Amino acid sequence: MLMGLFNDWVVIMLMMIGLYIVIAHGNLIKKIVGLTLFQTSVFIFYISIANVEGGTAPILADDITLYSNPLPHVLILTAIVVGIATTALALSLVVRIKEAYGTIEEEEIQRQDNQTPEVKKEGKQS
Amino acid sequence: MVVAIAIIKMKDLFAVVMLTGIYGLLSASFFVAMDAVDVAFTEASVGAGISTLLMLIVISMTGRREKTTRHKPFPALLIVAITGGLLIYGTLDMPYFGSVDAPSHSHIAARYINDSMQEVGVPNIVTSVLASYRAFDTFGEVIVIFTAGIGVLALLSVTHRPEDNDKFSTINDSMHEQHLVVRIVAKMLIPFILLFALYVQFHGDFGPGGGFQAGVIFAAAIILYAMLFGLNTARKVINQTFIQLIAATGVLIYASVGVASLLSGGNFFDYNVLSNDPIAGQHLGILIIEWGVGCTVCSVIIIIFFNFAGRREIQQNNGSKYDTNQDLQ
Amino acid sequence: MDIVILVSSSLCLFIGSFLCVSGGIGILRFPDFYTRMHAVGVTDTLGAGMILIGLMILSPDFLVFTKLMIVLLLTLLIGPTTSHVLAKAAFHNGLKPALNNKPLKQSKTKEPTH
Amino acid sequence: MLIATTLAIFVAMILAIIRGITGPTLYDRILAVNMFCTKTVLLISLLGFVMGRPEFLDIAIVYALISFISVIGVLRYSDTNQFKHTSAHDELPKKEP
Repeated sequence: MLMGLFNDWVVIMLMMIGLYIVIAHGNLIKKIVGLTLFQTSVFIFYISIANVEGGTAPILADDITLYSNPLPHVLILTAIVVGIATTALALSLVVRIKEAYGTIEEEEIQRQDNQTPEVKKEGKQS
Repeated sequence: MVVAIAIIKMKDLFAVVMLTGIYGLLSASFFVAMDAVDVAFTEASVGAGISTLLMLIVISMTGRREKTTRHKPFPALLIVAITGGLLIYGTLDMPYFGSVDAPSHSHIAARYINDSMQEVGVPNIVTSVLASYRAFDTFGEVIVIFTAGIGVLALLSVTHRPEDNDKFSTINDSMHEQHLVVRIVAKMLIPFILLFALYVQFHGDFGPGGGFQAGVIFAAAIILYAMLFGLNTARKVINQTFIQLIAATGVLIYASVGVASLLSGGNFFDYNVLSNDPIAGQHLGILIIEWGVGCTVCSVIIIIFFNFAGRREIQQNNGSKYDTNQDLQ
Repeated sequence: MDIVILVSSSLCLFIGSFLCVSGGIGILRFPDFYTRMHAVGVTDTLGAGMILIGLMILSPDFLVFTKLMIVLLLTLLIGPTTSHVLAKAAFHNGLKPALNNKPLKQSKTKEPTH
Repeated sequence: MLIATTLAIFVAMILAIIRGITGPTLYDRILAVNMFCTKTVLLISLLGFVMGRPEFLDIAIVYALISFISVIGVLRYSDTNQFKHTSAHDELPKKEP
């Protein structure tokens, strides 16, 4: 019982840590790190679903009959590369925000937005 | 998993990024222990290397210190606790870890494992599922990556002024006088890395590997070159427009395989009709598709890196307007 | 013959793991950056080499042997290089080694600009 | 013996993580990451032997390469840091509350 669900619980813990970072921290880069944590916890969840007791890697060989489930592997494989691409996009947005506002703290950006009536485009997208 | 908790506490972003690197390595070893060889391969090259690098570049542009947040963390903690509790309640119904008869193993995976050798003829099941059974999905992913590359290009692309070139190169020269040992070692390593990337690309049918991983490794080699020999030297070797062309070509190669199979009478991405022998057709289709994926991933990552690094150099050359702001605060 | 292979590989693995653990203790216990780097740089290279040689002796076929050889060569090439670069960068940015007559805090004090 | 070596590497990894978290200077952290990379390479090669699938060795090669690239990258982008003049190298831990 305890060992059987231990993996899921660790995943949930990681996921909640990521969520907490995203909610409670004002720094945009920190938020992106939190998102990455969240993402990785989902990866770990999928991979631990795919694991089969006593199975081996899903590369066919003659004398092995029990393999792990290859389908989650495929999904996560592509998700990782897509994840890095979207993270890069988010980071480039952060760079533009820094150039437009001079800061990457959420509160200061909002304060500047309230002071100046014209809303900058980069701020909106974040 | 302690690393994750430490990440919250750290105010210094640099330390956070280093810990992210460790975390990436750790999760990759977890993937190896869970038999997910291909995933570990990708995570190795992406999570530990490239993403850490990109975050570092951004941090060197934006500043390292995180301000203390003033609002109370209790509402956030409450929300997180409630969500976590609900999720843990949900896991009580989950099948136990590693059990053979879990629902996820009983649906379609058995067919992939048992029949893919006859239908596709590729020992690595992950590759056959990725490139043949679910080729349409993968096509979507490739387009997402391509779009992200375009987005980065639109947000960060720098108009390259020729008169700045000399200034850049002198800076680079003076900086790299000191790094003689690294440069020599890198000169020995880079051809090997490129060769290894090609090996991964073509060996993906039989072992772990494939287009995604090979693209990332290839791009990593070029990033290493750009870091050690200066961005402009690397730009001379690999032209920016050329790279953009390659990225588009990769997607086009992928799509054209689908169209070719459509034209020769099969379904979209049905490789059986590409050749007289279905197995040979599958091999051909997977090979070409992996090429397309590799081209796109590699060039998109190079584009991302070049734009980030180029933007950073411009910022440094323009004087430290933002830095002084940062220091005053 | 089998017993010779087993014993020799076990010996290599044992030496390697001992070195790894001692390197880990070293990185934790030594007072300042340079001594830590010494501990890690030396034990990592030698320990990794020993473990890989031990695995090589065990390796079943030629392909595995070659791959292990590549890993070994890379480790031997990369480990010292990174140590060198790290030490150089740390020294250039003004991180002073803690000398024995000074307290530990000395290594963390602020450096003037340069 | 393989299992024992794996355990020893685990211990070394944990020690490296502790140094990476507590490490007073930036370079200590980089050093910890570097050591962690080496240990991961060894761990993966060992796991390949323990599980009897030598395919894992490819991943070990990738790790060895990537560790080099990431360490060089870290140094490249922290060396010429714009915050150098505000003593970027010294990060006295800002008293945790």
